[in-house]
Amino acid sequence: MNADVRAPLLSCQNVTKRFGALTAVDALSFDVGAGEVLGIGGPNGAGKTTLFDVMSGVVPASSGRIEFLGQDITWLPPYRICAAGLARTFQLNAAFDSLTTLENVLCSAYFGRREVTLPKLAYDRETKDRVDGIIESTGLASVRKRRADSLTVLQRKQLMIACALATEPALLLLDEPVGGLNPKEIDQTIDLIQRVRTEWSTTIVVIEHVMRCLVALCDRVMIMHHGRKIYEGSAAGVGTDPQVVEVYLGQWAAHRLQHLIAEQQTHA
Amino acid sequence: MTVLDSVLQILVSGITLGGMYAVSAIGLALLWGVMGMLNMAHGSLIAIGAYASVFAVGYLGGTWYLGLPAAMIVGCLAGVLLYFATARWMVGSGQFEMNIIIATVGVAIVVKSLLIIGFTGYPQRQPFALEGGIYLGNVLVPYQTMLIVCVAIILMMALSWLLKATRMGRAIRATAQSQKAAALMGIPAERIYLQVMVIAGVLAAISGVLISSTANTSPSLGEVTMLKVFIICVVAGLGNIPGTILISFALAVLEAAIQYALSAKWAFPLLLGIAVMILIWRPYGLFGAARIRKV
Amino acid sequence: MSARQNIALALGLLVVLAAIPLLTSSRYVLGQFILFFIWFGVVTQWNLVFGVAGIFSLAQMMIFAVGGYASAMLAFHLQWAMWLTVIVGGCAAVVTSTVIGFATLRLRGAYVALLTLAIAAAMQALIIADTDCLSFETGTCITLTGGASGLSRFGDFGFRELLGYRSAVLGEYYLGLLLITVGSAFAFLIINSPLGHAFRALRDNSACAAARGIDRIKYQVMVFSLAGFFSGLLGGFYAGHFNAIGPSILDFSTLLFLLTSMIVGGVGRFWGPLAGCAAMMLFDELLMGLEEWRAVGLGVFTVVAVILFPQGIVGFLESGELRRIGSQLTGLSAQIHHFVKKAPGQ
Amino acid sequence: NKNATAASGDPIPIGCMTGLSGWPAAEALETKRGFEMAIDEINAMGGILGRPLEGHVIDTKNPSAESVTGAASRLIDRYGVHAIVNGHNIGSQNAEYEPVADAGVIYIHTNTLISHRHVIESDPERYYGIFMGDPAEYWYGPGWLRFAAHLRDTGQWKPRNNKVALIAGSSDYSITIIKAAEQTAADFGWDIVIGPEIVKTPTTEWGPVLAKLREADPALLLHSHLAAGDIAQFMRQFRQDPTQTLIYFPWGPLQAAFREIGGADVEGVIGSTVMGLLEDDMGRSFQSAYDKRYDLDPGGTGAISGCVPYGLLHHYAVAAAVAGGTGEPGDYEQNRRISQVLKRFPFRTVFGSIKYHPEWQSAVPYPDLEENDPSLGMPHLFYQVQDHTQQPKLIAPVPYDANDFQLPAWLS
Amino acid sequence: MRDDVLKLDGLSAGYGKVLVLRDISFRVSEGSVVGIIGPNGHGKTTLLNTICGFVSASSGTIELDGGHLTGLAPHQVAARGVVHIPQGDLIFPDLSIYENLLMGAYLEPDGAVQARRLASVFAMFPKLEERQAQMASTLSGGERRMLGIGRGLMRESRIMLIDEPSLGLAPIVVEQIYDTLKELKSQGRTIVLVEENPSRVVDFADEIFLIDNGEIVWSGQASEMEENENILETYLGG
Ligand SMILES: Nc1ncnc2c1ncn2[C@@H]1O[C@H](COP(=O)(O)OP(=O)(O)OP(=O)(O)O)[C@@H](O)[C@H]1O
Ligand SMILES: Nc1ncnc2c1ncn2[C@@H]1O[C@H](COP(=O)(O)OP(=O)(O)OP(=O)(O)O)[C@@H](O)[C@H]1O
Ligand SMILES: [Mg+2]
Ligand SMILES: [Mg+2]
Repeated sequence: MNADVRAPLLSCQNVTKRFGALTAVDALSFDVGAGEVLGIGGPNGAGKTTLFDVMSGVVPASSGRIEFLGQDITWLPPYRICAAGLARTFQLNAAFDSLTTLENVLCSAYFGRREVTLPKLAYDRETKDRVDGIIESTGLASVRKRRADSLTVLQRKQLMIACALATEPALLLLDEPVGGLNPKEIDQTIDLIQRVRTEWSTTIVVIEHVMRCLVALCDRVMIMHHGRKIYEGSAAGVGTDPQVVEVYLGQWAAHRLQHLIAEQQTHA
Repeated sequence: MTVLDSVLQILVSGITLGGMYAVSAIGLALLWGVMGMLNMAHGSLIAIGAYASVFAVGYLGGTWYLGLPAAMIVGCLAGVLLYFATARWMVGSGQFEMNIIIATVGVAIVVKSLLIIGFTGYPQRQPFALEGGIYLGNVLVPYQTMLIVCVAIILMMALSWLLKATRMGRAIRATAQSQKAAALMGIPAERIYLQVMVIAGVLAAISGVLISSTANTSPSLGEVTMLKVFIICVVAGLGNIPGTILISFALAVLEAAIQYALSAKWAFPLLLGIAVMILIWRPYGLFGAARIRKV
Repeated sequence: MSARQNIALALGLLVVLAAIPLLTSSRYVLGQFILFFIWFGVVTQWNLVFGVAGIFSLAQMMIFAVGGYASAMLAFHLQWAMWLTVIVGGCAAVVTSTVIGFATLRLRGAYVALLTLAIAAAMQALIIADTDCLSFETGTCITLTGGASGLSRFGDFGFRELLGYRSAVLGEYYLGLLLITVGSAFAFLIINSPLGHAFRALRDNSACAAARGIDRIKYQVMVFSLAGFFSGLLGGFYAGHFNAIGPSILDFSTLLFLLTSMIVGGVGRFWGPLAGCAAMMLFDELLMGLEEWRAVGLGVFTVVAVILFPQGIVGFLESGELRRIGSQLTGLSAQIHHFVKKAPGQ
Repeated sequence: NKNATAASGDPIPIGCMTGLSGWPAAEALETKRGFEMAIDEINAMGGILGRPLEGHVIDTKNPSAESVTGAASRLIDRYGVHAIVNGHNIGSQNAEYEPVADAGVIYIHTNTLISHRHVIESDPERYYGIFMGDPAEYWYGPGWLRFAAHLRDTGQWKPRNNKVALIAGSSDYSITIIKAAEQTAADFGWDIVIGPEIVKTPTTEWGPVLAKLREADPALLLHSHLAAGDIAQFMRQFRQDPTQTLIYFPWGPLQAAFREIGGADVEGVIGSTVMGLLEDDMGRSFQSAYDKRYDLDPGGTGAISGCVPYGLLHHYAVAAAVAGGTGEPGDYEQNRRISQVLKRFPFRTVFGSIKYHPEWQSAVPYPDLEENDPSLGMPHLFYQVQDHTQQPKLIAPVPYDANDFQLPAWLS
Repeated sequence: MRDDVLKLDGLSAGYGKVLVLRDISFRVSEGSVVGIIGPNGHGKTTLLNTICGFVSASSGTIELDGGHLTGLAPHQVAARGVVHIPQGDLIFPDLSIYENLLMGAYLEPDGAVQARRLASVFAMFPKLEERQAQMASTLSGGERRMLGIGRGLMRESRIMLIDEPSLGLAPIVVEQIYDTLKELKSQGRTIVLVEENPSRVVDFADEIFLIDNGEIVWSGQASEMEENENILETYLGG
């Protein structure tokens, strides 16, 4: 597929978020096409998480417009955005700590898929089955009954992805899905995300500082700095952009990135 | 009686009440506003202070002004005891916030009953009292009121300074926010709680002595202003100490004005109504800032 | 515990409670059980808001009082039957509770506690100051709410006529038992339903819950409304049982007693209210002989209980202590079983 | 010798309910003492027809419908008491009448509530055994207006106008008193200019109320706030800029704390009680016996509360003896007989005469109910604080009035 | 032979009845850097938490400079000179960045020393200096991490325990942090480092312990690690 022919699933126009004097996201515009994977990178405090917060309605935008599936979602509350098909994970591995893994996913599946007017007194068979499938495929089967607060970092990350998937999103926003994992686990997670993309045909936006992950996953990468876009293009180009290298990657990482890309190309 | 006199009278009454609220709020503002520990035994500490003075002067026969140091010593001891009866066992446990409320409720019940058993339930005369005052027109401003107001303001300022500018103050705030992180910095959380509870005990005892000459030394002293003091702390915004004094006086003057203009029976409900409205309008109090927790 | 074990335990308890009047006819004992039913029922509903949804509401006794007052006032002024007024009381409590749910929407933690406490205190102050006479009957002034002296002698559930004065308490006992059974079953259903999970999710992490499709406003208001109904019903039951209601029902001391029960029992746990109310009432009863030292005893008990059981009694039992004893018991019973099976063979 | 008269035989259980561990603790202790003292005296005299009494005092915490009802049931079920005699349990709203009426035992209390009468009248058959040992709080209001009119009409006091101010605390008693005064003020020629103004209990800052009072400048003030400390503060603040007003508080001025806290500022104030220890030989000897028994300061206020169950229990014992013995729970017949005797025979004790109204089953007040014979009514005693270092002086009604009314210093 | 700063002997620890660490023994000598690696959730963080006193050992001993740490409260351990930069940051949310950093120097009463260290932290993370007055709770994930590390550097230590320093940080900052760590190492500081990225550890540590399932399954010099490719493969992958 070619990026140009895909209709934008999500389109951000001049999205701005200010915290007092600080402009965390500064008139940012970009599109995400259906089926693509967009990677976002950038220095700490560049506004990446804030961008996700604004897109998912967790914090209101200061100005700008976000369109999702043709609908203006800028001012919708987060639970409506979720029901509309936009789900996210959190950088700090948020989960419902006093619920078990299973309950976490069930709850997300029940409330997140569409707006619930009046909840029933029990989960329906269909939801339960769907949740079983998700738990199975995200690798959480062994900890179904464990309280979320006793899970390891990897399991919490898997749980967040499972919860997000349970809402059946058309667009999934992943905030540092592999931060704090070792190479083997990173590969597992990349694999999981790739499966999500193919099996659920979900469009994905992923924030990550681990270049290996961005390179392996993304069709397109956007680098932010001070709330603005300083680079947009292929993953391959990131390591050669002088500004990106200067403010974000540094020489060593840029070098490794080149190396990685070369390796990937030889594989392909 | 002229209109001016009435207005003056309302103001003086408001300031007297406000001073009483402010001075009662001091220890509470420290423990609750800053440490996040809702001390339901605060009223007991106030009563203990008042009775310590009554006991030292009235029963042991000291000179009247000895009541204050006596109360401070007893307040200090009460703080230590309160610590060992409650916080000592709870610091670091997950349910701290809730359990400390219940434990201090238990302590308050015990203290009140013991005071009743020891001193009967009838009110007594507080020997530590300044007589006389200054007439403004026909309205008397008692010296005691002036003393209370000054002490309230001075203590509040001192407390503010302690918390904002000293190492100990920072350690107190840090411990309140995360006992675990504080321990990592080498701060002994238990000792901080002990220190703070001793300070709160002494402050409460001082306020007990000051207010009991105008508000009756009885075992329920302190308890009766507690609800209003809670409301003041929250309307001001928890942890905002200068705000707490300001709101003490503002609400008290308002209360006096409603009593005069409408009828006493509306004063309390209206005051509560106003507090409710303020909270709905500003959920973190008038001078408080929202706490942000990232996910 | 699994849902099945919970249900089995609940049924067992229900049978025991239903059998109590067969064991004693003491009006005192039955009366204390009825009071226990009332407090336990109220705390169960409170626990939904306070423990399960994690909203620090102190309005519970006020909601209870609204139910009680609504039933008492209808019965007193309009001579409606208590059976009817209790239902209306429940509905009035739902409305009040819902309004409080809305009022506390933007608030957190201590701010919620204070707002709700202020509303309750205002209600009490307004009732006490209610002195406008609706009518003068036999030389006394009858006010809408009964004012400081409250309302009394407005009727009951008819058990006195049906069963005679002395057995009326039996009728009320079973009515109370019915109320708490239905109320607890309702709480159990809620806690274990999607709705209960939504409440807990909001408590654990409201931003995350919002991002998973849970509308905080809706569910916060909903938990208040749901908890309001049985609280109101119980308020009406209280009024009907004692044939009296007054502003002292809103006293801080009652509220604190129930709050303590909830926390001593184990906040947010299904069995917490039962364990807490039972422990507090039992202990209070045991201390009766201490006379003026009784309050001291109760205070000391409260302090010791939270120190020993920081997670509440139920939390303590669940934390393994009971399981250890339980496993010893099952081990023992297995041995006995083994022994018994072997015995006839020999 | 002593032993000859001492009671033997099966003890008769008698109950007493009082808030030992709650807010009424201070008075509750005196109630318990008076109750126990009466039991010991009665037993020393041979008990009731030779059977000794056995007292069971039970705590009602902060009295409320549930705690007092529970206490009554417990006394009946657990101890099988034949009678319950105590002081007041305010806040129970008469809910405890039900278990008592079911058991049919005698219950004498001083809840001092006008609603007692309505309960009894609603079903005299059922509530035959329940008596209120003092006149209702209601009588404070009209009683004071009558007394003030008496002072005016006899020229002992010359009011500057016919304006009266009514102020109440936020308690049941206080409000009933003020409402009663509001209804009867006009009958005695008074014109209400303030109130009824209801002030939260406790209140110690009286500025706004005083500002109103000073503006209206009434000749008479009825202030039914009951807390001694609060009203002492009122007097202190009033005296800073007094108006020409005769001031009355029910009951509060009789407490030592009122004079201790108010000092000289309270001199001239009038107080009253619808039930109080008399300053006659009978009263004085009780006072000294009581003080001695419990090792109290002579002349203290303890005996004022302690005398209540003391006198009432003596009355019961006499009545039960006349009726031929006590009745256990369920013995309706015997208890009905005792009830008849209680109503039939007035009893003179340390606080005057207990004469139960045949329909209301509460003590008849004298002279408020236009009862002119002091032996047939419980005196509504008026006191004036004339010297703050001494007990207030009894100034009315005849024949108990040992002292004269003095014009307060602030009334020129 | 240099002195041992930290000595663990037969250490076992866990949560409730679940043992997470089993019979761990090792020594850290003065001035050395020890790297701890292993799969996720197998007890690395628990190990550091046990040393600093958050988790109590169920058996075994921990010694620092020959004195016992076992059974001490976390603040006592800190007072002996153990600086722990934990995985979950544990910052003070309602203190400003500046105040958070000062808290790091709580045990360092000397104002001049404090100021010097503050300056060096600010030099390392200019962003923290820019935002001194910002409430810690509003920081981005990476900024929190910087604050956590900066706070750990505010005090002199006998031993530093660092749990995943590079988590959530931009590559250029990670670079900088390792430069700083190298500098600390060259100053002779003793460091125990938990890191998910094995190549970093191999670069930097003197000695490496591989923890799997709560036990040390391999230990050796960093250089041996590189040779032993299959260990990396088995436990950590590429
Ligand atoms: N508070 C807790 N209660 C119960 N179990 C816990 C708790 N904290 C951690 N665990 C469990 O202890 C085990 C070890 O966790 P630990 O955090 O030490 O692993 P780690 O090696 O540091 O992994 P990570 O890469 O996730 O940081 C995990 O299985 C985890 O589930
Ligand atoms: N509530 C707030 N108030 C003030 N400043 C804020 C607030 N929330 C975020 N910021 C600031 O906004 C900037 C952007 O934060 P954001 O979390 O989006 O960064 P990020 O790009 O995700 O960084 P990282 O890679 O470290 O996660 C940061 O500098 C942060 O300090
Ligand atoms: Mg981020
Ligand atoms: Mg870890």
